[in-house]
Amino acid sequence: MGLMELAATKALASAAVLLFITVLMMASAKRISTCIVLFGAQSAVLTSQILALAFVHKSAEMYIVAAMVFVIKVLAIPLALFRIVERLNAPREVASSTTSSQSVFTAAGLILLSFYAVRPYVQTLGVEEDMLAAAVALILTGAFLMVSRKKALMQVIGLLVLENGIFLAALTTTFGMPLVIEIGIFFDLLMGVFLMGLFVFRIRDTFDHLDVSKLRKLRG
Amino acid sequence: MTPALNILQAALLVLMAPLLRGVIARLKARIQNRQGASIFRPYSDLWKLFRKQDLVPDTASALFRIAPVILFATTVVAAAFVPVLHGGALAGTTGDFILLVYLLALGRFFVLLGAMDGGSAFGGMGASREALVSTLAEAPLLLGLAAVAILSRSSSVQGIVQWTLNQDFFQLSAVHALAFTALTLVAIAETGRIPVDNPTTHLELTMIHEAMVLEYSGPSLAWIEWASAVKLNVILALLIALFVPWGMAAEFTPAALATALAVYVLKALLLAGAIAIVESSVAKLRMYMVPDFLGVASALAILAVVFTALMR
Amino acid sequence: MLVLACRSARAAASVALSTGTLELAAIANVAWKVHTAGALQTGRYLRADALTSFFLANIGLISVIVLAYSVGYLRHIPEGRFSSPRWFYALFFLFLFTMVAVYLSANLGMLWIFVEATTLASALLVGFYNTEGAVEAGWKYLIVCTVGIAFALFGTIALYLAAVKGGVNPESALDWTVLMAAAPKLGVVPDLVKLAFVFVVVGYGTKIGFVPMHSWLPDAHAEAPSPISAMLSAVLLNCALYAVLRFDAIVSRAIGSGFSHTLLLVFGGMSITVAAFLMVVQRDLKRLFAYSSIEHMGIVALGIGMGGMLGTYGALLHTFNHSIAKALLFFGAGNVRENFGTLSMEKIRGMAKSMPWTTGALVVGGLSIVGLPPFGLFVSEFMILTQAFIGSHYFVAVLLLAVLSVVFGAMLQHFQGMFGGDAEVRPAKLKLATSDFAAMSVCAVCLVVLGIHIPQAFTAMLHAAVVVLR
Amino acid sequence: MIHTAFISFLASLLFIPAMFLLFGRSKTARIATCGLLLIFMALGAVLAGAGFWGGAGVGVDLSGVAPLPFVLAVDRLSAFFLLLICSVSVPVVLFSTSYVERHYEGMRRQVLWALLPLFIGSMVVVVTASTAFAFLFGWELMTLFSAGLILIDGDEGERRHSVFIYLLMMHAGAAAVVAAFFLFLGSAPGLDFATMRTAAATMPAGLRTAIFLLSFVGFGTKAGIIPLHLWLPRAHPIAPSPVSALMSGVMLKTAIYGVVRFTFDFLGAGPSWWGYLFLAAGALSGVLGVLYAINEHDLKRLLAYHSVENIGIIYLGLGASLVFLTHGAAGWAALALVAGLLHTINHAIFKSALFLGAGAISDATHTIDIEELGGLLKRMPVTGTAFLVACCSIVGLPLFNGFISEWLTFRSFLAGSTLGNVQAAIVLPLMAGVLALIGGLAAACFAKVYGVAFLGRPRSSEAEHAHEVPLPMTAAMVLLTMACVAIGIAPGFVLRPLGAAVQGLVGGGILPDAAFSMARVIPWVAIAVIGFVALVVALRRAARSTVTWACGLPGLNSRMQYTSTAFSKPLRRVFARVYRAERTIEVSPAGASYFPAAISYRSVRTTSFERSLYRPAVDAIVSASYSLRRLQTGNIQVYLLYIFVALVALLVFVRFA
Repeated sequence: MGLMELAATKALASAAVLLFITVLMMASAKRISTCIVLFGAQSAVLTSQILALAFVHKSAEMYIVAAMVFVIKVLAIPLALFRIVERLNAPREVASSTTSSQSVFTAAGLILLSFYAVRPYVQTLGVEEDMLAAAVALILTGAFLMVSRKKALMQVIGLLVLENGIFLAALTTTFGMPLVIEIGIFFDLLMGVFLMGLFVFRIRDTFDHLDVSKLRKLRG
Repeated sequence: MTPALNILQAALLVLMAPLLRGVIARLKARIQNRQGASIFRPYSDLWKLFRKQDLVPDTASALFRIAPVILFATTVVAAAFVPVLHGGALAGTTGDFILLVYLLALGRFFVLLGAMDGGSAFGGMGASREALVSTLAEAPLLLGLAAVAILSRSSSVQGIVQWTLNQDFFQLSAVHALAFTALTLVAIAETGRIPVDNPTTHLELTMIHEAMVLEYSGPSLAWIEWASAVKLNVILALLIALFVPWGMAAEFTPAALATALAVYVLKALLLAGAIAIVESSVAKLRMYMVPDFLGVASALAILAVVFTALMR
Repeated sequence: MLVLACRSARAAASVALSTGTLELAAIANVAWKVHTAGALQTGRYLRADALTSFFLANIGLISVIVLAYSVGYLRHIPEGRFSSPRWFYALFFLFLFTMVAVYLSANLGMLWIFVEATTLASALLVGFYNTEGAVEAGWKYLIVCTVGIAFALFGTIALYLAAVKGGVNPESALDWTVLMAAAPKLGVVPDLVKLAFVFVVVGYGTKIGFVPMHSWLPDAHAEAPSPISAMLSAVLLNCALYAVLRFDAIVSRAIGSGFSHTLLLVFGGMSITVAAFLMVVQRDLKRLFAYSSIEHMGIVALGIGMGGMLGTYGALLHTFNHSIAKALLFFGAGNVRENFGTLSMEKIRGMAKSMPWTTGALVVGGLSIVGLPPFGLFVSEFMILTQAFIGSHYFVAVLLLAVLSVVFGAMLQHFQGMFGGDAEVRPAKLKLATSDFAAMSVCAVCLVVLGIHIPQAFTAMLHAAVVVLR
Repeated sequence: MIHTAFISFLASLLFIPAMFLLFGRSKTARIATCGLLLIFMALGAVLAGAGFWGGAGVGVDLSGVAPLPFVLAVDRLSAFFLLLICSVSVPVVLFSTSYVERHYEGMRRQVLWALLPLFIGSMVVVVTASTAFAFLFGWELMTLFSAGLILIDGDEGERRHSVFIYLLMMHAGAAAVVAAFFLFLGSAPGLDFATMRTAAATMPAGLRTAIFLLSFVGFGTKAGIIPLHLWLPRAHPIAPSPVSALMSGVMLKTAIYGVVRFTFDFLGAGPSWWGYLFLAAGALSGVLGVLYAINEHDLKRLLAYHSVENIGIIYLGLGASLVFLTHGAAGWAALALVAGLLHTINHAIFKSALFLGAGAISDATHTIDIEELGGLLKRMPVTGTAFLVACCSIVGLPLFNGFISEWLTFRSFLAGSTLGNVQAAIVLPLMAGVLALIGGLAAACFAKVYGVAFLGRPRSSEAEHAHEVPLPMTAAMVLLTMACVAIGIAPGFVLRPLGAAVQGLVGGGILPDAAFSMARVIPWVAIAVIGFVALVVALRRAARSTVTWACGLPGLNSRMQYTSTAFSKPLRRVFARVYRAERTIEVSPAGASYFPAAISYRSVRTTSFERSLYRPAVDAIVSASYSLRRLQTGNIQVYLLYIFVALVALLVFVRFA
């Protein structure tokens, strides 16, 4: 048991750091597939996180949540994204509008910003500062990815990261929402990814490219 | 008694009008070292015209012949507003000076139309010029009259005159001086005398009133000529009554009336003389100088009105 | 109703119509129950109170009309993947179902789930034509709205957290009734509540189309098939608005109405101003209508933001009027597209001659959308303005009046251009289907009725709905 | 009894259009419905007369039906304007019965017939409304229906632009009116006129001023006072002539009604600058209106500009009344207000007569450009005579109604000298000069119109072969001209009830006896003039017809006549500053100064208000729109950025506020 305790506490302690690392790497990544892997890793960290919490709080619901996160975010979605990348057989780099070094520094800046942002709330909420900061950091970087990356798929991934962040925030602050709600959210997420995949194909078919920054027919 | 007298003095204004014309013409002739025609010449002219047959242009409508009559009628009615021999007139207290002005305007409006009914360029030209002059004369005329009306707190000519009779000449204010000058200038324009218009010209391009009535002949022309004579007379009478009424009969004894008549004739003669001198010594203005001429009148009239407020 | 939707997916228009009428009947039933028995609670997650029934009435009416119109509209659409009448109806009913579910959910979490679901369900409908524009619009719609909704989720969580901190039992800390009851307790963590509302208003505001989160709206409305544009503008926006209304009610109870209402006023003001100016320079008919939707959502936001009985009442009435008028306008736009093959207003000329009935519809819709009598929007805008002056929000009032004039100018200019003159593009002279005609005339009649004499039952429903919000 | 009559009158204005739309195909049905409309209009006139002369109030409360309080009530003021509306629309409808039949067919005719009663009905609602909702309801509808009636004649090119300007300015004006109404809500519980009246008494001065200014601008836009007149000369001429008659004759008057309601009934006496504002607006509109009119030769445009002028004269009366109120001279205030209101109804009568005349002319000659006309009096004697009377009335010559109201205005200006306040004692009498100038210019203008259009020789073959219009049209014009003469010769019967009507509006001021002095003398003048003329005409010998004197040369033709442009040249030259015409002379072939093939001369005039007031505003709005348009880049990443920025901004706001 002691071992488990240790693992759990270790997991809780180290999770934030790991998440920051994934974020930074994602910012610097050049290939879409790398990003997908990183997203999977990120989700895995989350899973461990939930497991640890579940163990600490002894709540059965959270085990289920953990399982769902693992199945959907670590396995299903990354695999699906890989399939899409395969089938698209389009150029695979992320086509960022910023150089990777810029992106990394921006991401770092966003992490610091998130620490600064959550500071006032930590006392009132009584949660670990670094976890909340990590959540906000995920949200911000997710947003940053969506704004800076031109590839349709990268926007999907950015969105997923953002969603991870929100999920993490929910987790750290409220130890998860009622199970039904969680399930519903996951369902929506799955459907969303499915639909976006669909649209990615449509974009490919209609425009012969995946560069969303070129979708500018509708304006004014 | 009074109504009869009022009718008499109105009739006087109407019937003596041609005579005044004759007198002015005679005086001018004398000043210009000419023999000049008899002062009764206008009467014989009218008589001649009335005996003739009307000639009406084929284009013209019924209005062509009615217009002169309306002009004459309105002028005659206007004559009923002005006290001559005593401080009262046929129209009495309701003889509103605004109505007086607008009656003259009514007549003029129809003559303008009559002129344009002729269908020639001259009629239109004359009408257009007359329209210009009368338009610009309207405001100073009304303001000048308004100034004295305000002083006397009465809007009827008779009321103004009676108020003035109760003042003595040396009490009269700057308002009177200003209003008088303004009205004199307007009167020149209204009656179409030099320097605004030349009643005796026969050069179409320079004439205003004459061009307007160029198409008229016979009785219609007679009505117009007579009406303009009456108009001149009425306006002179108005100036006299408003600004130098003294000498009017206070009571209705023959003696008083006779003196009043004599005094009036004297004043009229003086004014006629003044007109004659001006007309034989001043050249006619170019038409586009006339607005400036009337602008002076307007300025004076406005000053007169302003002073009525400032000097109480 | 989900079942119904599935079945009708394999059925023809007739089934769809019958389903629609059934659905309307069901809604009427619910509304009646609510009207008689007050709030209606089934299970933990489904609930219907007066506000619900009001919006349900709205959605029911519009959806049936839209169905009637689509029958005529779908006569000729390009065949393609996912784009056939059956798919249309299937997705339509899915969409409809999600929206009804939004209104029926008793739980803010459920609410969020279903609002997100509406996006997913309608995304394919927006991209229905599979043209470049349609795909582009669909993508933007999907991404932008999902991001926005994600923020709304964060806001919901924050509120949940606040409730938990306020000592509400975590199991029921998302239930709307519980929250309303326990709202004062939430006051202990005001910062958190404010934070929550900010995220919620930005999130759902994206879906309502508040400036500056409105960017997806014109594209989606312009590229979707006209019936769907009608649904989006007339029903979907109200859905998101409904969510904001619920949150606003809770937050107002928790920390006083000052904060949330100020936010709404700010967004409303920005929306009407920007939308009005953009309407002046539109070239595409449906984009014009889309911006006018933004403007009207802004007006509603102002009405709620100013609060007060009359303001809220007027705002709710305005949502109803607006949806009818906007449906009518989009129907007209649909006919225009069918006949002229284009929606660019420079190309469309001489409508008054070539298609009188549609012109009539557009005139009625246009007059009502700019808020002139004898149409419903005049009444509701009158109420909102009245509230503005009663509450002495003079700035808002002046802004609103000015904006209304600009909008009027824009609409007038565009419509005049289309009605008069001689067409370069020869209209196809398609005969107006009776179903289309019926749909449009129903809208017109409703508008006039609401402008001249609002039925007693309806007023009662509205009053009940307003009471729910305070 | 009277209530049922009133309600049936209102109802008729709704069901008659329906009848036109349903059965309008058959001629007999149309005629029957027109007859019905005439009857109900007459009924309305009778009701209004009962209210105006008898002071019998009548009303109907529809609040139960309408979504917001909707009450119609006829007090003396409303009755006066109701009388105006009905009594003018009777002849107009009569005129239309034959005009519309001759010029329109099919659906357009039916719609025209349906819109006409609706238009009249909306105006009735406006003048009888006693709640804000009812008033604004009618106010907006009035604009819409009139626009619809204009659009009956099509929507091409210039017309479209005119209608656009018309509707846009009306909407902006309505916005001001709405604001003026709602500002009462600060201190009034409701928006029915009674409560507003009581609330206004206890209102802070700033609020009163705001309401005054808003109502002044809002109603001024409708009334077409300069510089808010831009729409008027555009919208009135392009409507079908009977509609122009209604718009110019009646619709503008609803604005006068509104401004009287607000300024006199609700607000009452205010600071003296209120009155001076009215006087300034009146003077400006009067002088500039008539000057612009002189420059026109499109008859209906010219008449439209004269509407501006006459609205100016009405405003002069109202302004004088306000000044008197400020200085507590209630009696004179009553006189001045009566002057304004009397001119309102006078203008309604003669202006509609003139527009109907224009309609008759266009019916007979298919043009309203007076440069194409001439000699019409011989060819259309009845129309010509009626038009002449109307001209005399609008010029304000004695024996005609225009003179009475202008004289009353003069009278009130003179009375200004009795005020203790020096400023007022100077300004008011000077306004008499302005009014005189306006009168003189109007006389010149209508001498031109009548002389060129009806006298002399015809300038086109259409005018050459013109014929008198059918009976209903002539009858309509004759009816109106009879009214002109009746009021002009025996004004007493209108003055007394008017005095009673305004008594409540000017703090119980009794109409002074001076108001009636003209009523005593004018009949005698009439007898004298008319009698003399009749006598002479009866006794005189026949005339001989000859050719016009052409300096002895043969072949005088119509092109040698003075044209309208030539006639107005001297005045245009004297007032050149006002017009600022942009002249262009093109000689072709270019540079051939001696023997050019052709010389074309063009003189464009855009009023300086248009140039310096309206253009910049519109340009500003459009450029703003284009710059906002750039925000919608079409790049989804930018869109997302907007969302994030908005969020961050709000978070910062929450954090630091």
